[in-house]
Order: sequence, then structure tokens, then C-alpha cells
Amino acid sequence: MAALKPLLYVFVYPGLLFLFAYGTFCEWFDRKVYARLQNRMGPTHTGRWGLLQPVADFVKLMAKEDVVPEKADKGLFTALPVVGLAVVATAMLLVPVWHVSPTASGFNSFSGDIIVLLYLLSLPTLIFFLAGWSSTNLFSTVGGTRVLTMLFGYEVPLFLAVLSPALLAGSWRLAEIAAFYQARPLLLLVNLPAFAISLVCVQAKLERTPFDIPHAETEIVGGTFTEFSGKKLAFFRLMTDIELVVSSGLLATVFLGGFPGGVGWGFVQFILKTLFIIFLLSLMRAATSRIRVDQVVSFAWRFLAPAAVGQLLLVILLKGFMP
Amino acid sequence: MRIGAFIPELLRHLFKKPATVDYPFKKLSPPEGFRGTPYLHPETCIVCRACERDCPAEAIEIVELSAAEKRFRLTIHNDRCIHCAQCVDSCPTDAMRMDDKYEIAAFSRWDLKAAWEYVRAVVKPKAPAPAPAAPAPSANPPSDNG
Amino acid sequence: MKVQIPIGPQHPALKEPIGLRMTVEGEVIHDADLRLGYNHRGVEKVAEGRSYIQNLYLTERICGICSHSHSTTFAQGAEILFEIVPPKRGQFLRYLVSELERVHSHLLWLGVAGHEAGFDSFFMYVWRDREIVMDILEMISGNRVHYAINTIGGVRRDIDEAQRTKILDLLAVLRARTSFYLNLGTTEPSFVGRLAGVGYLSKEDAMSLCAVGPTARASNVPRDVRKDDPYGIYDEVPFEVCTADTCDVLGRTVVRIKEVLQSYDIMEYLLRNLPAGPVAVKAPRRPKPGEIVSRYEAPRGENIHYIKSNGTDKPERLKVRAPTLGNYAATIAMLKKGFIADIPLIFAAIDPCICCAERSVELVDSRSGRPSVVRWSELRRMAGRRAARDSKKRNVEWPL
Amino acid sequence: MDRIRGLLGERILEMTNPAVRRIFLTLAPQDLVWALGRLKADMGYWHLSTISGVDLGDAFEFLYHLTDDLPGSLHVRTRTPKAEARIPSICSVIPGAVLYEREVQEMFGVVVENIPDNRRLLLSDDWPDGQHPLRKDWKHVRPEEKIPGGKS
Repeated sequence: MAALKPLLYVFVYPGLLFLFAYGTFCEWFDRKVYARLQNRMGPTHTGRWGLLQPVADFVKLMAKEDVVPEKADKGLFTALPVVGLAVVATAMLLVPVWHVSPTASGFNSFSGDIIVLLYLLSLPTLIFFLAGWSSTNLFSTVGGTRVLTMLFGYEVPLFLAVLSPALLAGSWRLAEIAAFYQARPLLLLVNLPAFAISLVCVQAKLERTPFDIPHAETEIVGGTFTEFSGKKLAFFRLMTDIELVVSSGLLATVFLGGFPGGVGWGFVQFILKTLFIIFLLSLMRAATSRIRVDQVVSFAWRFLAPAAVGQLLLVILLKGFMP
Repeated sequence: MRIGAFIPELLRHLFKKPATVDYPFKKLSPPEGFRGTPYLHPETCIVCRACERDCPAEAIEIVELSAAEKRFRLTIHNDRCIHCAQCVDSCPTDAMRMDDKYEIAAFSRWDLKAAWEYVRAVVKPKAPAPAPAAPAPSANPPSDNG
Repeated sequence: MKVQIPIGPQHPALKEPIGLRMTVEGEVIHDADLRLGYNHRGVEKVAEGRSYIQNLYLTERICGICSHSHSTTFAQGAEILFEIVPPKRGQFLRYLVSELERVHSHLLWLGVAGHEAGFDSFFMYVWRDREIVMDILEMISGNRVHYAINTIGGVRRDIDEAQRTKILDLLAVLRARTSFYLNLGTTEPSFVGRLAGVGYLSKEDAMSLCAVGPTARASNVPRDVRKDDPYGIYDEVPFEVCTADTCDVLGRTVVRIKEVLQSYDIMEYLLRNLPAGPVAVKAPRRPKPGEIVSRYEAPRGENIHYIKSNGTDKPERLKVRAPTLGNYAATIAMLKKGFIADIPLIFAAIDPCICCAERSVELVDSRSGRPSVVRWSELRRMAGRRAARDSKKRNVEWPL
Repeated sequence: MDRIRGLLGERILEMTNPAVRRIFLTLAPQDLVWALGRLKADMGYWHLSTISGVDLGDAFEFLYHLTDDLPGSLHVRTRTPKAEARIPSICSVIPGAVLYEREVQEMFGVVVENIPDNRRLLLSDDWPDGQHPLRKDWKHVRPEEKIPGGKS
């Protein structure tokens, strides 16, 4: 039984199976909200309310012809989607869903897992860059460089913003941070600026409008994904969906007090809180226009980074006054 | 400059009825006077060939089947038709009309051709013959009926 | 490292094929070159073999968006050659449709600009409200795109009283929405950040490179054929020429939205003062020999048709200059020193209508002169052969 | 009109005014650049709308449609024999004319002297040399339309 439990974690919950189902659901939710905000319908006909549309897209892409450019680095080109999927799926194991107790640590919850999780979330960016760079297409190359340029903009503010609640809680373990805020919900208000900053940064990390610069279709066609097709593209899309789930799970853990309450209630809380964050991200996507890559970097360093540092200072001061 | 200037408008529409229509399942009806596909009323056609001559797309073809019987065949090549309704305007006897169909795609161009075989009608034009159609019917043979 | 990026002939930023070749260094464009000719239909040659009434529909099909403008330009010219004057009510209706078309074209452009800047919500909302104009046009003329309302000597359809009041009501709705978009387009920071300062075209350049339409007006060149050379009813309708002095894409956006607002004024004037009477006069079949230049302010700029008649029922020569062709030279100037991210916006800012600009020669099959059906497998083999032949000629080598 | 006459003087071959606000002016090809320069500098005719060419049978006629801020437009006409068709480039006066000159060059097969850029504009790269579609003797034969399938 003890050996079975990790396997269950990896394959069923919160591992691959759950992630696939919930990731596609989140994509559906995002698309539907985005469409409704624009007074459109969104997916309607695949499954009830179009719920199966992302799944149908995935299946269709899996069945499509897979083309590898002649000049591309074939090994890298093929490996990247799989590695990317593995990375984000691994990251999900660290998000403290109901199975983690705040006291006992295990293979998926240990001191410092917030840092590991943040690093695992940085990896997809590098994978996108390599994907663009390895496909040798001009548009992909431009997209790849844009990915890296943006990374230098948003990564530091994101780290600072996510670390400030951890600092206040005095722990580097996600489960403990969540437990700390469950005990003192009012302290969550202190972190509201950091929450806003990290929402913007996560939006940039997920490459959604206004930060969808690396695959801005009107400028550089498909950007990093121009040359990807078939199964590889399907994997990349699934990877983006799962990254959306993981990042919103991380934000919900750190800023919204985690998911207490055992199996049932904790699960419901997980769904509600992540959907709330995805709703905010969708709203941001609908309300803005894409900006230029130079504007991203200057925006991040002129506004986001100072704000994140200010938040950190606030937390340190508060911690000094707190008993 | 106002951050999030669009957000109130967006949220206002979140639970409104969508502006789009679930097309193949629900359809909007075209307004009155919609120019759909031309069709012929053979009872009133006097074979003046005004439509054939004025058709910008050369989509109307009139063939005389039998001179003695005054039988004609009028073919509308809907695969070429540009739905301008000039034939309706040119027709002196109101024999050409437009329906309001708008889903007129077909799998083969042959399925789009419509033909009528009929005997020439002897109908007096309602109005005194319209100016463009004034010359004798066969004075201006169509350049080519392609 | 200088890299040549091909934008087109097939590219998501382009709605019609055109070849733009950008030489970029990093994200900055150093040089731009243009290749036309992917969209030929040979309208000018074909027009020589068709009667005037057929040419009316042919000119309408020069462009899909400003279809009315070309047919009106042609009809205006032909009416002078035929020596007829359309009745007042017909003229009012003709220019009512022409202003409706301007509104629809500018709203379309506004949505496309939003889309090119990645502002999809803006795009969706603008196009939703553009449907109102399309519905009005469909109600008046019976079609959404090719209105075919013109005939030589007037218009083909009349509107009744109920339609007139309905259009006035809908115009009020549109006016409110357009003001909202003007406000939104100039206040949303991410959108303004994308538009302001992009695609600079100074007044001197705009003049020497013969820019037309909103592109010129945004560079503070008050050129508008409706004012400079009033045709039809424009000498009696009060309106203003909108200009901006920012010389960038933001200026072009503002000019277009303001023009739309002016168009509402014109349309309300036309509808409120609609005279009674017939809408068309009969035209003879053959015009007098002669020549005429007909000018018209299309949504994108000045349309000019040169018609030469030789006394038969077919024109001797029909020369069409669509506004987009006049703006290409200016576009090249605007693109230089811009960012890659600005290409779609700058290019879209002239509101290019490529099929308008290229209309000269019908291509059957340029290689062999006979139409041929190529099998899919054959096509793949040809593509493979071509790739094998051309792969060494690639001017960008993999740098690592 | 009188101002134009005063400005260009003897070099005007013909000047007509067939419609309201339309002036047609005929000049010899060699006077073109000079005349357009004078018109631009002194009368403000800075905008070239387009160049239209007409095949008259044994000669080509080119019209330069000019406009300015004043109402009306000026159409400068020039003729060149078909056997040796040459017109000067006016890009030195109006830089935006290059596209129209390229178009005229390939459509009529006229040599535009000193044109800054004489590549093809509209015709495809593999279009045969010496074929100029808008000449009257260039006939386009419409291929017979073949519709796949058939009435069975």
C-alpha cells in the first residue's frame, strides 16, 4: 500500500491523469470566459457546453502528420515537448493539494519546495527558447530570442513577489506557508500588492496577452511554435495548460491560503481558487493589447521590480513588529 | 491613460447574451430584398436576351432549341453568377427574379447550373421597353457565351 | 547580424498576398522592399472588352471592402460621358451608401488594427458594432459586400420611410459606440503604447511620396477629394476634413474614428433632407467619344478613374488607380527604423487593399500559358525538388 | 489656366478644359520634367495621382494626373511613338512616382529613362520579356473553361 501511494500520486492524482483532465478543463474555462467577455459564445458543441473541445483539439493534433524541418536539430526538436511536459507535471507534485499534511514532510513536500517549484516553472521558458532556436526557422528564432528577453523582465519580480509571503510566514515550505495564512487570514491582505505583481508575471510567463510576444501571430506567425506540428504541438499545448494549472495552484497556495479541509473540501477549494485566478488572468488577457518586447522589459524593471522590492521591505518591517 | 479602461465594458457583457449566433443550428433570415439566386419565370419570358447581354459574369445562356416551335433553353450558370441582379433590372417583363437563399454551396459546379426549357411567351412589356434593352433582341449577339 | 525576414506572400498579418521583405537587425528594421503582383486579375484589360453596364459590376469587384467607391467613381465618369445627370434623390442615396461604406470600412480597419496589436477584445467589439452598418447596407441594397446599388444614371433601389427612420435610429446607436471606441482607443495604456510614435511619416514625406487618404491626413496634409474637388452632393453637405499632426499610427486611428463621426453627420443630413422624386434616369447605350477623369474619396484615399470612350458601347481605356498603390511608397518610408512588432501595425495603418492596388493583368498560367491541374503528390514532389535546389541559396545560415 | 499658360508659355502644345475643374495639357516628352518642376514649385501641384497610358495605335499617350490643394486637377499629356517609346522619369521631381512608372514600363513596354528602380512591379518574375499586356495588339485569349466532373 505504501508503495502504491506514490504511484497513485504520479499517475492519477495529482499526477498525469488528473492534470490532463483539469488542464483541458482550465483551457476550456479560459476560452469560455474570454469568449463571454467578448460577447461571443466560445466552444459550444464538443461535449456539454463544448467542455471536450480542448480534448478534441488534443486528439486531433495527435493524429496529424508530424513534420520535422530538415535543418532542425532532430534530437532536441523531438525531446523538448516531452521534457517540457515532464517538467510541468513534476512541478504539480509539489503543489500542496489535500494529501499533504503541514507537519510531516515527504518526497513531495519539504523545506524549500517553493524554490524548487519556482525553478521548475522557469524551465518551460528555457524549453520554449530552445524550441524556437532549434527549429531554425526565422520566425521561430525571433520568437526564441523574444522568450529569453522577456524572461529577464519578469523572472526577478516574480521571485521577489512570491517570496515575500514566504518571508512573512517564515517558512520555505509551501504547506507551512499555507497553514500559516489559514491560521491568520488577515495577514493575506498585506500581500495583495505582491499578488497583483505575481499575477502580471505569471501572465507573462504563460505568454498570454499582453505578453504573448513570443508567438505573436500577426508579427512572427507562430513564433516559437511555427515549425511544430502534430504530436509535438499537442504536447506543447498540453504543457501550457498544465503550466496554467500549476502556476495558479502556486499562487492560490501562497496568496489565497492554500487548500485546507481534507479530501473533499480541500479539493473543492483547489478548484475554486485556481479557477478564480484563471478568471483574473483571462480578464487581463481580454482587457489589454499586446505590447512590444522592449516595453515588457522596461515595464517590468521600472514598475514591477521596484514594487516587489517595496513589498518585501513592507513584509520585513511588519515581521519586525510582529511578536 | 487609464489602466484597465476596458474592464467595466467587458464585465458588463460577461453574462449577457452573446452577439453571435450558433450558426449552422440557428439561422438569421435575410432582409427583404436580399439578392439571392436568380430564377426564371418561363411563362413571361419573351427571349429578348437583355439579361444575357447585360450579365457581367456571362452567367446566362439562352439557346434556341427549335425555331419553328419557338422553344428555348435558358441556363443560369450559378457557378459563375455574381448575384448582382442586373438581369432582374434588365428584364422588361419581370421574368427574372431573385430568391432569398443564401446557403447555395454545392459539391460540384455542375450541380449549380439551373436550366429552363420553355416556349417563348407573347407578353407585352409592362413598361415601354427600358432603354438598355431597346435594340432588337438579336442585333447584339453575345460576344461569347463561354 | 542582418537577417532578411519575409513577410508574405502568405502571412497572418496580411489579409491578402503581398511580398514584403524586411532586412532586420535584432528587432529593428533596416530596410524594406515590396513585391506586388500576387493578386492579379487584369481588370483594366478586361474592361476594354465589356460594355459600360458590365464594367459597372466589374469595377465594383476591384475591391471587396470599398466596392461602392470604385463603382461610383466609374459611374460618375460614365455619366459625364453619357451626358446625363442622376436625379437628386438618386444622388443622395448613392452618397448615403458611400458614407455607410466609409463607416464600415473604417470600423473594419479599427478592428483589424486592434487584432494586429493583439487587442482581440477590441477587435470583437468593433466588429460586433460594425454589423449594424452591414445590416443597414444589406437592408438598402440587398447584399452585405457588393451593394451593386449604382447604375449609370442613378441608383437601383429606393428606400421607404420606415427604412429611413430605422437607419436614423441605428446611426444614433453607432454614434454612441464610436465615441466609446474613440475614448477607449486613446486611453487604454497598452494599446496606446503600441500605436503612439509608430510609423512616423513627416508632412514633407507624405507630400513628396504622394500619400493619400487618412495616411496623409494623419500627417497633417488636409487632402480630401470631397472638399478639394467636390463631386456629387458634397458641395452642399457640411462636414470637416479631419487631420492629426502626430504623424503616427495613433494619429491615423484618431483620424479614422473622427471621420466616422463626420460620416454620421453627413448621413443624418442626407437622410433628413432626402428629396422626393425618381432615383435614376435612363442611360443610352453608347456614350459620346471623349475622355474623363473621375475622382472620388474612398475610405482609403483618393480613387481615380480615367475613362476614354471611342463612341462604342465599350470603353477604349479604363485606368484605375486605387488609393493603396499611392500609399506603398510612404509605407516603405514608415517601416524603416521600426520594430518587427510594428510591421503589421504600420502596414495595416494604410489600410492596404492589395487586390485594389493590383488589378492589371490576367495571369492564366505564367509558366506555360495553359491551365493545368497539379496533383497533390506532384505538388509535393515539385516542392521537394525546389527545396533541394534552393536550400543552398538561403541567405541566412544557421549561426551555430 | 492662364497662370499655367504664363508659366509654361510656348511649350504647351494643346490645352483643353473638357469638364469642370479638369484641365488637360499636352507637352512634348522632353519638356515633361521641366514643366512638372515648374508646376510643382510655382503652382503647388505636388501630388501625382497616377500615370495612365493609352495605346493610340501607332503611339502611346501618357497622362500624368496631378492635383494640388486647390480644387480641380491637372492632367498632363505626353505622346511618344510606339516604335521608339521613351519617356523621362519624373522621380527627381516627384519621388512617389516610381511605382507608377514601373507599372507603365512593364505594361506598355515603354522605356522610362533614369528610373531609379526598374524591376517589375506587378507581373510575375517569369513573365516573358517583350510581352506588354496593355498594348492594344496584345490579345488575351481566354482559355476554355473546364469544369471537373460532369453531368452523369
